[in-house]
Amino acid sequence: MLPRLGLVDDRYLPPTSRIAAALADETGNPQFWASLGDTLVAWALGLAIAVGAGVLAGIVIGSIPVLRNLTASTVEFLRPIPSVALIPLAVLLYGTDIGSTLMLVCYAAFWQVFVQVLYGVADVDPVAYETARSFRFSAWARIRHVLWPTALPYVFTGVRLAASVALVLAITAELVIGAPGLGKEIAVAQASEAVPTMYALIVVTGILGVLINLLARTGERRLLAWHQSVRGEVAT
Amino acid sequence: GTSSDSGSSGDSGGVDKVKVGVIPIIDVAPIYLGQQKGFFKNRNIELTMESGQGGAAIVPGVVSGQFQFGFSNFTSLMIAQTKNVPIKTVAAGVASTGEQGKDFGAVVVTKDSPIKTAADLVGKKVSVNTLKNIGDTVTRESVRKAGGDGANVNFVEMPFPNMQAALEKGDVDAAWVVEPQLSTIKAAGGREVASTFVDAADDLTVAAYFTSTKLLADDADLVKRFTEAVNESLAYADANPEEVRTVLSTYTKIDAALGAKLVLPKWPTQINEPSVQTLAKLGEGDGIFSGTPDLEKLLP
Amino acid sequence: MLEVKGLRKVYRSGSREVEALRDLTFTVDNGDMVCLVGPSGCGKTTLLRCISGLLDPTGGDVRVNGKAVDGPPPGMAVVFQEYGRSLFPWMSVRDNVELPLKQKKVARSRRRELVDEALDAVGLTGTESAYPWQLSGGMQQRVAIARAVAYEPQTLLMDEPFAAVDAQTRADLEDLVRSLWKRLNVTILFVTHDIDESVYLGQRVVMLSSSPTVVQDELIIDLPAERDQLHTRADPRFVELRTRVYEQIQLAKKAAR
Amino acid sequence: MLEVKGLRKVYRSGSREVEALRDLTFTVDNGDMVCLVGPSGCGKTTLLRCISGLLDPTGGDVRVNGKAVDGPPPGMAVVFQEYGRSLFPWMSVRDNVELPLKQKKVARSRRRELVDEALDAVGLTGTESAYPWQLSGGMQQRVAIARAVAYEPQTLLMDEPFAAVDAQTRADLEDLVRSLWKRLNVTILFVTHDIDESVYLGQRVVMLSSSPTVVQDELIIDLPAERDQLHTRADPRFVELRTRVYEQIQLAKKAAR
Amino acid sequence: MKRVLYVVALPAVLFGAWFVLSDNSESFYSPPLRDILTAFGDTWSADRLRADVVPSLLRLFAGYLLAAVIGVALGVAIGLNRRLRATVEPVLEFFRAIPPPVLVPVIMLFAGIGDGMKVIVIVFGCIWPILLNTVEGVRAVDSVVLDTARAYGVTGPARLTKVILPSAGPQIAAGLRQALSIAIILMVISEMFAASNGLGFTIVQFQRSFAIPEMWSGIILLGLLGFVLSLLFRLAEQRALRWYEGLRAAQRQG
Ligand SMILES: Nc1ncnc2c1ncn2[C@@H]1O[C@H](COP(=O)(O)OP(=O)(O)OP(=O)(O)O)[C@@H](O)[C@H]1O
Ligand SMILES: Nc1ncnc2c1ncn2[C@@H]1O[C@H](COP(=O)(O)OP(=O)(O)OP(=O)(O)O)[C@@H](O)[C@H]1O
Ligand SMILES: [Mg+2]
Ligand SMILES: [Mg+2]
Repeated sequence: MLPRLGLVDDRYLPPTSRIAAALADETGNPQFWASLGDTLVAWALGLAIAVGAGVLAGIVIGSIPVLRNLTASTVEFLRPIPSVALIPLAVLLYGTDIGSTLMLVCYAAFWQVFVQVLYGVADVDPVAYETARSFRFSAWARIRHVLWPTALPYVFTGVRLAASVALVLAITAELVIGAPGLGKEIAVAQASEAVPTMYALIVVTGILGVLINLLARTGERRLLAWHQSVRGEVAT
Repeated sequence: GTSSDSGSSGDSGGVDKVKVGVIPIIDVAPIYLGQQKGFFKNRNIELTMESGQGGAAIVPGVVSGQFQFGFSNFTSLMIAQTKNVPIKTVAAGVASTGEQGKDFGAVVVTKDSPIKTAADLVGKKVSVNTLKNIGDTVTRESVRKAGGDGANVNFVEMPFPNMQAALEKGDVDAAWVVEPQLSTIKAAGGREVASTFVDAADDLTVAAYFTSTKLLADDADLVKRFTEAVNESLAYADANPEEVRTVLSTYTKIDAALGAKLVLPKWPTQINEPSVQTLAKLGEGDGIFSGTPDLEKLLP
Repeated sequence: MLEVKGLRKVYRSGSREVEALRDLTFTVDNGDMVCLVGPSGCGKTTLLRCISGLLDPTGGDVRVNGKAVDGPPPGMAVVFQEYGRSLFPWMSVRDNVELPLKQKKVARSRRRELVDEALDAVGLTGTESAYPWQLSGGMQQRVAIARAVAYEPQTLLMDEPFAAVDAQTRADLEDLVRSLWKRLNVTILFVTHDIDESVYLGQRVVMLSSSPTVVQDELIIDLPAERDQLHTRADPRFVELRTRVYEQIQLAKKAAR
Repeated sequence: MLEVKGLRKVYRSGSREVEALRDLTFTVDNGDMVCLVGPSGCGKTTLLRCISGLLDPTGGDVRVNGKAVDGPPPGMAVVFQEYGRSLFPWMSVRDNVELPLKQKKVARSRRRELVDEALDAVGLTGTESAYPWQLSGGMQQRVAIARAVAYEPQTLLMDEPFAAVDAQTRADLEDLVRSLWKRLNVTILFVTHDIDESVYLGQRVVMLSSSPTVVQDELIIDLPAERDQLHTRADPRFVELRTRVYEQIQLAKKAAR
Repeated sequence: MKRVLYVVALPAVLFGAWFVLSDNSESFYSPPLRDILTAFGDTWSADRLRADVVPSLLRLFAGYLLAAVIGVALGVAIGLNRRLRATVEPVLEFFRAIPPPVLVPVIMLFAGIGDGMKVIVIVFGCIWPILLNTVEGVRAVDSVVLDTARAYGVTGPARLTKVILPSAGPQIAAGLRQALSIAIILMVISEMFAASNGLGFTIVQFQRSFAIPEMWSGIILLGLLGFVLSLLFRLAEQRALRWYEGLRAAQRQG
């Protein structure tokens, strides 16, 4: 898939070989690894917080109709506010450390999970839910044993979406604010006319994305063996 | 703490930790060089550079106390000033070389472009990195000086690195660029039609280091030491261009070949007040400011 | 004691309005086994869902042991007509049966025992670790029955629980329900569309009319308490009773036409 | 003509392996009506899904009119055991019945006619615009039957199609299927767990053993072609035949234990 | 009536709290809400709306619709075909992980700096939730439903429009909904580059020129825009998924 990038070749879109060379160069650079580390930390931390908060809020709000109705308008109001527009606020609160990146990552990734969970909770099979009710499952047990498994496929989609949005935002924030990380390296490369290096770094972000998805898919196959979508692929 | 929770003061062993918000471009080479040379350490300042994209990102950092100092072009600083953002410059940042055709910022066109002089830019599309900022002001002035109608130029915003491609594809008719893109474009056959900083004012001071008025009030001594250190760095950089070219590779990714060809700016230690006044007037004329910048308040 | 008084349920959705139950009144004493028969679509499932507190009636009253029902009452188990969807596809058969017991805080060892017994009783030993969707329709239905049986409820509501199993298994399950009833003194309300089954199982059969639904007739089954598949079904009294029920249902359907 | 030869099906998923069908061989001539009985979980549904080309067998052959089956053959209709899930919840009852006809490119007016007739035949006139989930279990099952009936198939596979309807409706539907069969000369393979039903309906009854499944026995039903609920069921030959089937199934189950 | 109350209650409380709490704010970057509201009135005149908001909206719609069409089409193809999924997924994940702001320069190379570029940026960013949800939704179609369709010869386009899409509908809707707000975000981001008008451009311009109340008013306008669009979306969704809402509500209401 890399050659595809090389299809249109110009000084601005250097051929794969030069990108690869630049990539090799970068891997020898401790600064690169430090930046990669910074980005990954911001990403993982932000994602963890966002997923935790998103799932919690999604289940609580999704399963209580009054809350759902009450918050719907506010959610729709807050959601499209671009994280980018929050940059001044983030800088104000956290300066250019990891804190601002984290805040932006959390904000953007949260909605991805939250909305998916809302839809997942709405998808509970009424008969299954009534079965649980008739056996007088406690509220917690209903969530744990009925709501959660039903919502799980949605959660997975949400997490996969959030994972890449988090990565996108981590890098964008670094790019725009200049917090340490891959994004900053890209910005510096861009400003320095180091075109192959820039693409090498972009490729790195892409590869990160692929790895992250791989991880999510593996988890999904483990946890969703019972689900229709996985079932069909496992059984005869 | 005097100014913030994360940064300065805390006289731990008499050393002040100072964060400076900079844009990782050639203009700030002196401060990196000065750091290397120990000009700051000598004055009990432990320096960390934080990069930000342009004044809009750095000014808030300085105002909120995340950075103690920042680097920004004068137009941005004056815009902030007209909005009563509490900041004050503390040292000169970078200045034009003052030589036609040999400055670090210019308007360029492709080799075979019909545009010969700045006057031909009238009615044309010119790219700048930021709209309503220093780029358009100085370009308009170049057009005016060449006898054209400065108000009648169409500016388009795009990042510097994209300008060469846009120019060659014909998306824009001309591009206002600074180094290192300027050298790259020229090397590819691009032609310079106006040295805009030179046209705008004699020895224009383009940018400056600044701080918040709060820090100035709280810790005047630190500001004083910082100013001294910066001035020493500026002077050193101005005198040792080769060392400047070397230090570039430590904080940018400019490769050595390109680094050797770059036109370096001037780094005087004094802010050229008349040139800033001219810049202010030009900006006001072009409607960039909402009021008249109060240079008294802004300049040290 | 289970009391249903003047129960009425109207489904409304958009412009469509269906009066599923018009006016139902009957009682089931504690420890009774009552069978409910009625034409398809007459509202049996609706009635069961109202009794189990899963559905709010439009009018009338449901009381369990004197307490108005406004949610599933304790100690009640339901076997749903939609057995397939009432099993949790993300759990193995064992977990499906065990989960309600966990909720009831039954000790682990006792749980194990109950689950094994129940699965054995419905003939499903050996499928504990399979997922419900790996089972045949009849097996799924038996899992649902096992779940209710293992729960050891005081009240058991069953909605056509043997619809998907073969004749022989059905007979076995009928005997299972009767022995459970006798052993634990459970109150059972049993919906079926098999007239013979209703007579064989019940102490009483309640017949519902077709929509709009009222109680068409009630019949005391005065067969001996000891019943078995061979003799009871051959008993002339049995034949007589089943004919009575059959006639009533015919009547109910005719009235509707 | 429907030929099943040496059919074998093993379900594999992870470490679990179930031999649902071991070795099945039988044929159904065009225009025949064959009933299939067997204990719960013996593989009747699996067999039907193999015949309809929805499932690839592990071994053996299925041929419809001499052509090996490798996908649903044209002109075949299936009534699924999981009637609830086989209806499309996003379509009204009418649309559910009509969709296959549209696919068959039946003209609009004829479609209308067929749908109305089929819904009327199963007693569902008046529910055309309801969604399936607004119907009772029995009604849903009848929608599934109406869909197959309206399709006017040459081959009709039915998997316990009357499990959820009451006795009276069931009798009506049995007669509906017989009249359809006679009128259109359809080939019908009918899975049921009701022994009486299998004898009443079929020209032949195929009995399956319990797992691992083979054909246990076949029985020609030599009752007159004109059957009716009252007289046929009272016929001594009917009673004799049903006893035969019953015994075989007993045997099948015993063998398994 | 009750519904209106639901819609306005919480926002009213939040705005009220903001108003009161920020009233004495000295902070340069978080001015009192009073000032922001004043700025809102002054800033978003009819002319401004026409000059900046309308072009933004046009780009937004173009990008969103394009993303919806491509996302659903591609999603169905990928969801239905296991082999295709195995080959295409890594490539998609690769592109999904690349931040749109980084890609803008690359996209500019192909699409220039006009509206086309901005629309592509929007498509590129907001296609992912649609695509992913469609894939998952299609994969999760009930097997009995699929069997029924096959058995009755419901194949080809009818299978798609009558079976697969409706069944995956709820999940596709989830994706479309998420994409909507991402599209708005990307509209802003795309207007940060090579733009000379548009809502995003204006907000960034305010931010750069330290017109903080105006910038906040722009953010509020964005929020309002998102709210109105999602309201429209909700209406459309309710129409398209009537069966689903009914199905779930009917058995839940009791
Ligand atoms: N998807 C599957 N995966 C694994 N095993 C399966 C699957 N489907 C069916 N089986 C197994 O195959 C066997 C036969 O199942 P099938 O559904 O064909 O039985 P059946 O004769 O239709 O039973 P019933 O009368 O109860 O519906 C059962 O033991 C069942 O557990
Ligand atoms: N969710 C619903 N929305 C609208 N109408 C409904 C709903 N559920 C049931 N009904 C209607 O209520 C009536 C009674 O349905 P119910 O399921 O109680 O019948 P039943 O006696 O259980 O029938 P069966 O024996 O066929 O299962 C039917 O006419 C049905 O159409
Ligand atoms: Mg029912
Ligand atoms: Mg079956």
